[in-house]
Amino acid sequence: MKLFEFMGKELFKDYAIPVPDGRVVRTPEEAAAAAEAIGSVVIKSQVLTGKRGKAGGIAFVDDPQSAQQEARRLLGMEIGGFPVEHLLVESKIRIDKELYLAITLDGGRRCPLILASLEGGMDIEEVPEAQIVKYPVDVTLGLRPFMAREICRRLGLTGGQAKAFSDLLFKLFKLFQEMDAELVEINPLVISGDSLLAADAKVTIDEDALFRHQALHRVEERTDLEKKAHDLGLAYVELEGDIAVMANGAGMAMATLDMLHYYGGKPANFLDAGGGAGVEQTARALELLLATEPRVILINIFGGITRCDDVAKAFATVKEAKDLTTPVVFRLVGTNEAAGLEILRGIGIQAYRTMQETAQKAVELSRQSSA
Amino acid sequence: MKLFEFMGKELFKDYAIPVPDGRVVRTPEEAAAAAEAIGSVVIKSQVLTGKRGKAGGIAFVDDPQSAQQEARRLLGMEIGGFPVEHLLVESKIRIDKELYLAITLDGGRRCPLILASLEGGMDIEEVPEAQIVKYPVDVTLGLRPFMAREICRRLGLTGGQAKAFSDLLFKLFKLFQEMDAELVEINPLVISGDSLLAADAKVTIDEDALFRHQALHRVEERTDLEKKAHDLGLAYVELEGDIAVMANGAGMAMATLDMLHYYGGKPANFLDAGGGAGVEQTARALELLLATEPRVILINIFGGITRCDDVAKAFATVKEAKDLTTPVVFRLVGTNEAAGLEILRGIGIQAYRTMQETAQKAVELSRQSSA
Amino acid sequence: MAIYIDENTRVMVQGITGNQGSFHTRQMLAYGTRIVAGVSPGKGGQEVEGVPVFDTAEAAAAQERLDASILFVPAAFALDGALEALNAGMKVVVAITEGIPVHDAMTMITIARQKGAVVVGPNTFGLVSSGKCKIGIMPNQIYTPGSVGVVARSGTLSYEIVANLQEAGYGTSTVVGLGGDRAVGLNFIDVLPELEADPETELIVMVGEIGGTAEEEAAKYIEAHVSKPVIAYLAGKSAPPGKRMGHAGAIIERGRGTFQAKVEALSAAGVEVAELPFQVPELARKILA
Amino acid sequence: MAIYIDENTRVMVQGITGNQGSFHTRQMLAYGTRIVAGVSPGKGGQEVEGVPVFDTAEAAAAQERLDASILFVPAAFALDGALEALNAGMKVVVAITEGIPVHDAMTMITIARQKGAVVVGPNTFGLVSSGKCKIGIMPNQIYTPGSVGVVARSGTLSYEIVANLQEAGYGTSTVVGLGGDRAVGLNFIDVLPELEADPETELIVMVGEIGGTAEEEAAKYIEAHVSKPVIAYLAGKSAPPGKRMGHAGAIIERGRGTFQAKVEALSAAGVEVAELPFQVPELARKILA
Repeated sequence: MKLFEFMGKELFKDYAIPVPDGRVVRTPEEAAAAAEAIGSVVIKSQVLTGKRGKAGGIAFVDDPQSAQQEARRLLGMEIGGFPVEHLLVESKIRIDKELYLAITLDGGRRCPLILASLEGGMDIEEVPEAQIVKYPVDVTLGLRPFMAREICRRLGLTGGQAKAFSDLLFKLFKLFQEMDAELVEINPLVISGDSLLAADAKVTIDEDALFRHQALHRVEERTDLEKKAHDLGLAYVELEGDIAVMANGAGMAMATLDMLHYYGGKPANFLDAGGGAGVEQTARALELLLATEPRVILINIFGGITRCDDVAKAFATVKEAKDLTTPVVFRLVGTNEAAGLEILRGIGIQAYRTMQETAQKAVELSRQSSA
Repeated sequence: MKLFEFMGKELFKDYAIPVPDGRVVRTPEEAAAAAEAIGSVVIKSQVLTGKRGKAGGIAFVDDPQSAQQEARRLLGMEIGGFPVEHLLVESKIRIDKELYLAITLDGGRRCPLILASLEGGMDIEEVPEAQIVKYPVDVTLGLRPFMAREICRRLGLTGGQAKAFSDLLFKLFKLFQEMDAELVEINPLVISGDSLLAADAKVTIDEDALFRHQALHRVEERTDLEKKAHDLGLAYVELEGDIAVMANGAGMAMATLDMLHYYGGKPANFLDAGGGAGVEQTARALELLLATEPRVILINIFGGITRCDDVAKAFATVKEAKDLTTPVVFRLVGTNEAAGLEILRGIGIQAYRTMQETAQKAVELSRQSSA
Repeated sequence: MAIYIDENTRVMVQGITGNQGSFHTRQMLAYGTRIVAGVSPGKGGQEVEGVPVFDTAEAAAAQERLDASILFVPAAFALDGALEALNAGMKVVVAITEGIPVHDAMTMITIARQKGAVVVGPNTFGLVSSGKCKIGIMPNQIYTPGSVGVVARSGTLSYEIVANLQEAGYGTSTVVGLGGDRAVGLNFIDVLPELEADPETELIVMVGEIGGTAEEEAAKYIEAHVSKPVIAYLAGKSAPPGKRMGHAGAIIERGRGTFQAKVEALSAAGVEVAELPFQVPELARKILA
Repeated sequence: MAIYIDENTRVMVQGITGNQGSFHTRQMLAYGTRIVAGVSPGKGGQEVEGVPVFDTAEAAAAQERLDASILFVPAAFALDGALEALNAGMKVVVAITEGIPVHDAMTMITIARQKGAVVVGPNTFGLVSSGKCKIGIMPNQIYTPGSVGVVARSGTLSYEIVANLQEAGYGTSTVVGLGGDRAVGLNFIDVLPELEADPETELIVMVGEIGGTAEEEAAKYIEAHVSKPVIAYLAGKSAPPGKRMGHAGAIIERGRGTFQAKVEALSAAGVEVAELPFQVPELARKILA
């Protein structure tokens, strides 16, 4: 779960990581009041995407009137598909140098990875590898002073700056671990003399660990439909095509989409009904798909733990209840296959045996109905 | 550093470990006031030694007047050589069962060791081994829920009691680690229904870690002389004999005492002047010894890192400054031995080469001067 | 000879009294797995499918020699369960549980490594030494002994491929499910050396997907160290960036983890990359012919 | 052949620019120890006795192959220093520092074990492979090669005994200082198997003292596994209970760690216990004659 910059900075404050003086506002009038109180400010659109600077989502102003004006402009914007609903009005800070500091997860090493560079302020992807210090931290050791010394040495930081940097690094690492973060990123981390200031804050929290962080405000990145699916315990991603897809297993669902693409079709969604879904869950998944009003529905079930008869039963129920007219292409193999096929035949559906036949048929039908 | 029971219980409260309602008092009047406020109470002498119950250091009273009377009696006692200066006046509690719980250090395994038994209330040394659960905890794992479950299983605790016990165990382990404890012991740990109460508290903090616990009140177990030595960075233990001993190295000092005993002598102290003591430190150590007015002084130096000439020089200086008349038996071998012996000869002292000659001579002299 | 587990592996089931636990205990027993103990706190003394249940793993280990454990415990308690198994001496811990916090996963994996043990998963279907021992939740009927070693990030997709292979007449030596999470105990590069060294394996099939760099690392490893033929199928070619495709690990982020990068790396390492799942047996036929 | 260290051991000194660090670097170099790097934060680029100084152990390890480290850092920073050395790949870490919090000692020892390394000490004089390599603070002149392996809890007392042996014509193979603290990386039972297996060692001398149960455990081990003759001297026969005799570990508490218990256990295991230090060479003469 990505946090807005202002939420990340609230967390930073909890961990005594210095951030510029600032306020979150939702209206031009509040922006003016904030500028009145703070003085020269920078107004930053709060969106869950990068590159807002390049998109014109940041404004520097010196008086409340300009603040109001710019805030109005920003609140009317959409950046990377996200409407701007909050602004962070912050004190302008003196910038001697911009560093980069992040902690992320290293799936290969299965441990937190500290990324630091003296070249901050730009996208880290644009910084040459040689300028980036990468330091993995063994989770059973945690961050230790000797590690901070080594990172400072590699960066070339000494004296007061090294001390301030290490101090901040320890706080950030603590936040990373205690808050179950997947990513904490400060870019730029601003040097003002010997002191450091987090000018930006990107924080992503592990959704699977949210149960440990009840106090944390929930940020919703999902579309309404995706949220509904999530609440049902289903993995669902909205796409832009016309063939609704349901498969059991994430890899199977991805492979089904790939095959539709391969044959020239356009899937409307990714939906993993789960490796061992029963009647109830399958029915819910189907209802969800119908709500998107697709041209064709493709159901691809390899029954392992999932029982084919359960899926067929669920489908039959939903079909009847919803008086389904959308064409459905079914593939049903594996555990209790015969019983499942029998049920489908009973409602007039002839299932396929292979993924490729299924996909080809779905693409064909989607073309017919769009013609 | 051993803590008084009332200090241990203050720590317990910091860690939300339940203790009986109570107050520390220093006068019979305060004891009466405490009893007035609390009701039926137990008054416990606060001394840094066990077995105070058997020594009559605990009283149960039901009214303020008896509290005052008993407090007066207790405050006049000495238990195991310790005068009673504080009393803990605590609410009497209902006791369904007395358990034992401690966490100590296992030097063999180099890890904390949890000791628990359903047989509490008596000295743990008196409980049969089979009745004691011993559970070592890997320091890099820390205490984990599965460990608490296993301990409860071995104890035979279930349901609400297991839950309460585990909960308390986690708090106690946290205290043990965070406070750098060498020992935390609750005996008895009282079961009152499904809730648990620490009726006693024995806590020993690692002296070497006190720098991390500035807020902790210092308890002084040392004699004045031992304290003075400690402040000088010397390991010193007061003994009851008449031969003052200085040696370099703890093992060497112990061996010297042993040898004096072997030849029938009585050492006045243990003093480790350090493995690499210089002129200054050696002089301080000598001055300390003189303050005890021994009959004989034995100095046993095996110069490794310690330089014999440094020791001789220090001795000569102190001898002159203090106009030393006490007989001194010197053994000086090792690094810069010749120069050291030369200095000693200059002040009329003939040093020995072996420990045994030195010890025998010191014993002989101690007999002469006591005759 | 087999890798990780074999017919002598003695297995403990954690969470054996739950729905999933008892169902899969029955399935695994039916496959021939030697399940000798179950753990379920507070249920010690019971039996599930004839398997004795203990309150703790230590209690179980005191009664039975145990080599491996399979975890069916809720995500919030999975770290504790895995550590319990490791602490009781288990050398293979299969974490079926989905939705384990990634910090917990990193901790269990790191501690396992320190103890010379492996965690399989989390969010894995398990692993099977065909005809000998299945520790997982996959359908029994598709794993017949053969010479193809399979290592996969996803469950049903690998079942599909294994079933296709079976239909084409190719059995499997060992099939390992890596798990769909961001940090898993075994990556491709951990399993590849085992399959390379395994005399029962003649051909290696990798089932990968978008997200992370496990396939790219595998490609480097294969180029340098693997002499056996390798076929790969990768899912997610058509997935949009920035979206998790079911698995926590299946996401293209900041330009990393793309389908193209993985295919290029694997192809450069001499791996045959199948475009569609059903092509895997066709490629196998060409190679093994 | 030698145990733990030998003439090829490449040593790093942590805290090399301090008084103790530079003094003992000189002494160790004089003994012939291959000191190839020093660490002292902020002093990188300097030299001490010709040894290059680095800011961090990782920086040193990037320049030099390193096998062992000796720590002269203040007690409050010793854990960090030990972990730094272990993390940089050192397999032997000698912690000279006195007064290290015991929880820190347990942590460094546990982590060392997980990494297949050993901590010697804390509060040790170090260890020496006579004539080959000395990593410690003991006087150079008393360690001449020979066939007596010595393992000791205390420093100067072991110097006394080693010097007595030397005077009597017996050199030493390896001398290991366990350290005087409550929790140390090596106990008698860790070193005894090494000395038993070491072809250079014919006779083992243990220098023990009151406190703890290391000698009792050693006795059990010797009875079961040590075929070489063992002589022991134990200090503290006359020490009163409840008082720490200089070493944090030298204390009789709750009836544990008494002189009598140790002597009885060792005698029962066939160990010759000397009553006074100078008897050790006499016993050695009898045994080796």
